[in-house]
Amino acid sequence: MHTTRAKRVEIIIEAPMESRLTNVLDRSGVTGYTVLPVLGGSGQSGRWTREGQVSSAGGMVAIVCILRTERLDAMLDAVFDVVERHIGVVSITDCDVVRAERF
Amino acid sequence: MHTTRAKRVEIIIEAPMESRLTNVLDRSGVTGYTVLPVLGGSGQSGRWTREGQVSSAGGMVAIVCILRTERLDAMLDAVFDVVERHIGVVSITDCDVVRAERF
Amino acid sequence: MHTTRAKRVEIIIEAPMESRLTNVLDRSGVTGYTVLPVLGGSGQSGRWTREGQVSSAGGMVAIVCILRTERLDAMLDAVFDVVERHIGVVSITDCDVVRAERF
Amino acid sequence: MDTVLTLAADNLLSPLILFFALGVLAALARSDLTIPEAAAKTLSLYLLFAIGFKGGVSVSGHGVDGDLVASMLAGTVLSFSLPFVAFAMLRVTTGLSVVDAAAVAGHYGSISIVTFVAATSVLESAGIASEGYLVAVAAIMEAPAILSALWIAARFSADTGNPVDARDRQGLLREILLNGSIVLLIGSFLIGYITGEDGLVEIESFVVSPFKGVLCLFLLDMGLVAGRGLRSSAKHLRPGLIGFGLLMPVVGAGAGLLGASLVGLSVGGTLLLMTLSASASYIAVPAAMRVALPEANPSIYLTMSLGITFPFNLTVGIPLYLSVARAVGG
Amino acid sequence: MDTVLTLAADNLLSPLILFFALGVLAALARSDLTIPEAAAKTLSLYLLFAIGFKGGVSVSGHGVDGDLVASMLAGTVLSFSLPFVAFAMLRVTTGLSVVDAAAVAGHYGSISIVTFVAATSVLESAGIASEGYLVAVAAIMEAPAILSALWIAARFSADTGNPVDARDRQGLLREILLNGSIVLLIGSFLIGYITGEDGLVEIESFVVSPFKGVLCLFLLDMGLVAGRGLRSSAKHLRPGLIGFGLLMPVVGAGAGLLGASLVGLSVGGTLLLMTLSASASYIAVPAAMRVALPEANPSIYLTMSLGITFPFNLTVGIPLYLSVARAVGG
Amino acid sequence: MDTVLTLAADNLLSPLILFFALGVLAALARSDLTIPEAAAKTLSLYLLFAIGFKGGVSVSGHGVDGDLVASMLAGTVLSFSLPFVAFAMLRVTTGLSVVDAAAVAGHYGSISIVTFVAATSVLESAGIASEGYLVAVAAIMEAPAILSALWIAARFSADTGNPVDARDRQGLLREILLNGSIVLLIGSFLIGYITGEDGLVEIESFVVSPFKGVLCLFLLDMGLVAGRGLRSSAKHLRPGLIGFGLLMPVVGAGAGLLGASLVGLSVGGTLLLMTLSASASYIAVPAAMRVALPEANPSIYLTMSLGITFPFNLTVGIPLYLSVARAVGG
Ligand SMILES: Nc1ncnc2c1ncn2[C@@H]1O[C@H](COP(=O)(O)O)[C@@H](O)[C@H]1O
Ligand SMILES: Nc1ncnc2c1ncn2[C@@H]1O[C@H](COP(=O)(O)O)[C@@H](O)[C@H]1O
Ligand SMILES: Nc1ncnc2c1ncn2[C@@H]1O[C@H](COP(=O)(O)O)[C@@H](O)[C@H]1O
Ligand code: NA
Ligand code: NA
Ligand code: NA
Repeated sequence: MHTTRAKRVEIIIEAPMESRLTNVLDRSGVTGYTVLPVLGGSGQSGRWTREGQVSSAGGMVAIVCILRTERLDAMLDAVFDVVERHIGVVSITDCDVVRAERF
Repeated sequence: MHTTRAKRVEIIIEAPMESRLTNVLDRSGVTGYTVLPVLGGSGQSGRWTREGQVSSAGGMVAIVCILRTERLDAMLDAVFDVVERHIGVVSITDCDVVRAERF
Repeated sequence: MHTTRAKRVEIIIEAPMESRLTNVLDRSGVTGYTVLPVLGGSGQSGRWTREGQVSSAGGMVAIVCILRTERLDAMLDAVFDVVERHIGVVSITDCDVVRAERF
Repeated sequence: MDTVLTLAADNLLSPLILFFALGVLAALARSDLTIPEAAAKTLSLYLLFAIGFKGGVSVSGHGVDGDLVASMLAGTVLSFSLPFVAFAMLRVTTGLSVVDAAAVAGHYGSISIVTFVAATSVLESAGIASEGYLVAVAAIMEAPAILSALWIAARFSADTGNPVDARDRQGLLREILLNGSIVLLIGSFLIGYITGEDGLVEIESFVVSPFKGVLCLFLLDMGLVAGRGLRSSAKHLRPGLIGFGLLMPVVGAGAGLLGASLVGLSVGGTLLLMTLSASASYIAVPAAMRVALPEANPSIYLTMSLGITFPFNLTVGIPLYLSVARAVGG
Repeated sequence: MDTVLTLAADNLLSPLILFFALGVLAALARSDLTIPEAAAKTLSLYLLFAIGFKGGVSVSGHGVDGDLVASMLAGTVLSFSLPFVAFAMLRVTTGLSVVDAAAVAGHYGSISIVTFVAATSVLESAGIASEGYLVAVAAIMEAPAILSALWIAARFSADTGNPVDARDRQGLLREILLNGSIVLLIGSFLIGYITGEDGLVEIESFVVSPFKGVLCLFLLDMGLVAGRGLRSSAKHLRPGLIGFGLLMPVVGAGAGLLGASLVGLSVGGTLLLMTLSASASYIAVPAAMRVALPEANPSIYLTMSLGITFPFNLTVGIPLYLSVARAVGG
Repeated sequence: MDTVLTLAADNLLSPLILFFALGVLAALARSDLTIPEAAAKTLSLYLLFAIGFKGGVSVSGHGVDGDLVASMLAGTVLSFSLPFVAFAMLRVTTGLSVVDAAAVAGHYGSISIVTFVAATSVLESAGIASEGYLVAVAAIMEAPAILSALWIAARFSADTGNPVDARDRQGLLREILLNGSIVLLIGSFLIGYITGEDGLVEIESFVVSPFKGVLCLFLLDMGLVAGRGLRSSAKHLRPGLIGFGLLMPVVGAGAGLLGASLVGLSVGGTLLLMTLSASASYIAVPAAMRVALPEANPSIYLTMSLGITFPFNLTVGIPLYLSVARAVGG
């Protein structure tokens, strides 16, 4: 099956920032992204867990975005404007996709 | 620790197709897969979110399958029979696994 | 944007083992990890699904940990002490991170 | 006519409608008000549980009269045939593709259980009795329309060679018939029938007393979903489609009226069969269509069913059908 | 004997059992009916909350008599010792490995709170009183069996060198004792005891009236889980295991009867202690076993407990134990 | 003073407080007892739904008197101004940074609806009436404090150049005003007002009877969250902060008393406005602060609000405010 190299960016960020980040993604020209729930985690700001959160302020989400390599830099710049001042982690992986014209 | 190269395939597909896809995976000879929930996303068919869905028709799931490289092609062929006509995204990443005999 | 190579380790393990595994991670010197819910899956021990579980004994979670390459071996050793006797899958992927000093 | 207006006005100011409207407005205003998915599903399970059980108890009280089988039959015929009517109307009045039109048509042959419940609660307020077994008719009307829609799509569409292979087709049929909401509705109906009044007494304060309040919460959620759908799919709502979404329920209600007269249902029962025929599915059919007719655009059928026809029936439709049922039946 | 049959027949046609059966059938037929995980957990929290609270109120009403401590002691002894009986039986009648047998044995020493609740509701229907503090006995019986199972596994098993290190062992003990369901049950019991009838009046329409309906919904879910378990684990169900799953509850009930006689419980209390001893855990113990005895196969113990023993107690067991308790106590 | 103590003692032994305490203890003891997130959210939606609706019905009964507008105004002024008081106190008594102090101050200007509900239930037990429209005042007091906090942070903080750009600022304002809990509370209030007693009769057994029981369950969850917060954020709780968390509610209650006197509220209404002013937000404001003031440390404001001030108000505060309200009003 014919595949093409692309990038998979995974962003873990606070739930209240989700809509801001996806707005930025929409504007940065990526063709899509997927939001996954997160149960809990640990980082510089300590350990947390989703269960029994009265407020959604403490929760996080993971956003996965697959995009063509040439779009990566523009996307990262856009994302960092939002992520910078917030709790969050960004990682980038090489991947292969089928139907490259979609990305 | 001794590790072996393998492939990690991530498929994002509509929830109503989950059982069809996992049936196909079972038949294609992979040794396992994991299904993760998805909260929302955006793509060619627009933006959607899981919250408050009355019907499960609109939701999506992410399926992660780790498999030996030599099984990849057979697996992708099988998967595409299902994914093709449906909304969905497939990406493939190189990975390393321990206990390679499991995959 | 300046990025640095790192490792992304993904561990799928039974929910009752979550706290043991994250304790081990904390002790092994990683700077953080994220826990994602899992809906279902299939492996050597058969197929299972989360819905309608009366007990949490059957559920699984996915733990993602991004860490500097030089910490990988110590981390895998620590993790395997826990995972070995339990149902679970570990995969390691190369990735790039920004703000490498965090990991 | 006077009664229609009074009824409609009364109906419009009931908590049920108002909570639905609150949901629509909140979604249109982009409020972040949401009901968690697990809660929405659980509310809907509760409604099916309660309505099935009460229906069964009511049949156990009044006994199974000969009309039950006739009503079941009428429901099945309506569900099978309405998609053809809807498909013809859609092809004439809108520019939808064959596949999209078939998918929408399937929704209008099937039923909306919440619309049914809303009609029941209008009957209650008006003190009009109805046949308890119409719950079972509701359950039986969910599925046939799906088969009609698939047949229409296969028959009139050129592009799909052999969309679903034999193994999947069988699986699909089983899925449609063993759909969770059908199983729960029929199962609770049977349990209600078996345990009768004694059973009802035991769980009355779970299935009867809080029912309307739960329904309000559920309608709030449906309003949120409908509002979000309207906002994001406004572009699909060309006048032809909107017209169809308002006309088709009236046509369906007419067919239901015919069926009810043939069977000889009471005024209450007539209203319920009219409402079932007039209503469009938004739970079972969309899920089936994603699997069986993936080329059809879900935004279209979900918006039509939930954003146009559901509120129409809830506000104008049910009072209208009731006054017709009364005129004909009384 | 006549009474057993009548009781069993009555019991079989109660909504509780019928909804459990509906769940089993739906799962066996592969319907996609499911209760969301969050809802299932919440229903189970509700049951613990309500049953603990009502138990505490009832003790506050009748006062703490000397039997309370004796019953607690009896429960603890039963929970500690039944796993040894179960283990011996399993090793003789089945080919299970030491670890699997130990894990299963742990489940049968511990208790199933839903079985307990079902017995309570049979008592209510029959108008038989019981000691309120048996809820506390239920809570106390959850944990000791786990320790026995671990001890058995460590003692008789060769392959596991030192399965759990010291730090983890301590953690494990704390986890077992501070298990969420034990904490909620005991906590609600104490709150019920402290606030007494006044407290009950305040929250009666939450913890009393809808209780049975919620229980029906929960049993539907348990039926779904049991049915799915039976479907996927049928291969593990050799005759020896099935036999054990039917015999062990009767043996347990016998031990419970002995304990009840020594303590001098009422007929109702005797039934409840018998039921506790007869029932097998499917919430607390499986979770503990995954951590502490990961080599044990979860399909075996979950299927045994939920697929065989739970329905047996629900349908045949409880009426049987009640007629024995009556014969002995009356 | 005697009454305060009696009231406080009564209050301390109510199921509400005891379930909160159970949650705190369970969390401190590291029990794995948890309420699923979806359930916690649904319980909180239920409380907003029920309290808004009942408030609206009560206003529809008593009619809109001139005090409504005055009370709304008083609430708005209180919510706008209390953050300034809190900020000044925090800067003097604690070493918090400007941003952290502004964020905490925002929480104390806004309100906690559960504290309000607890005060309502104390009024009910004591048989004291209150103005139904205070529910609407509660809703209106949620948001202004957030704006004050942002203004304070922008005014006194050097480090944040232009934290939020124009587009985001607008979005933020809309988000704050259309926050789900405000929309649901106001919406239910209006629906209650429109449908009046007739509407209440229809859904009474959903919004009235089980209310207190649901509140117990919700308070259990809040106790768990508060306990977890205390455990993990104990290091942030320096004496100055604890002192602020206990003093600020009393200061707020004083301001509320002043407002209530100016408006001329009844004793019951005075207690409620005092309680609103004394309470600190833990749902709406934290979410807004994460977006608008991400530099502020969430552990600090959540622990202050939920771990110190909420239990203080629940146990000591409300009885204290009631006896003051009585002394002044009677
Ligand atoms: N090294 C890491 N690997 C995976 N997830 C991480 C890592 N560091 C932080 N996170 C996630 O990001 C959240 C915030 O991290 P922090 O800003 O470091 O507190 C954590 O709660 C984790 O969910
Ligand atoms: N580039 C992408 N990266 C990650 N997820 C995507 C991407 N494109 C689409 N998706 C996911 O796949 C779903 C369907 O995509 P589409 O078929 O393009 O509408 C979306 O709702 C997303 O959840
Ligand atoms: N090859 C695989 N790819 C992805 N996930 C897997 C794979 N094998 C197993 N898993 C996950 O790990 C769980 C336990 O696997 P096992 O121990 O093989 O039964 C399964 O239920 C899956 O969720
Ligand atoms: Na219809
Ligand atoms: Na037992
Ligand atoms: Na305040």
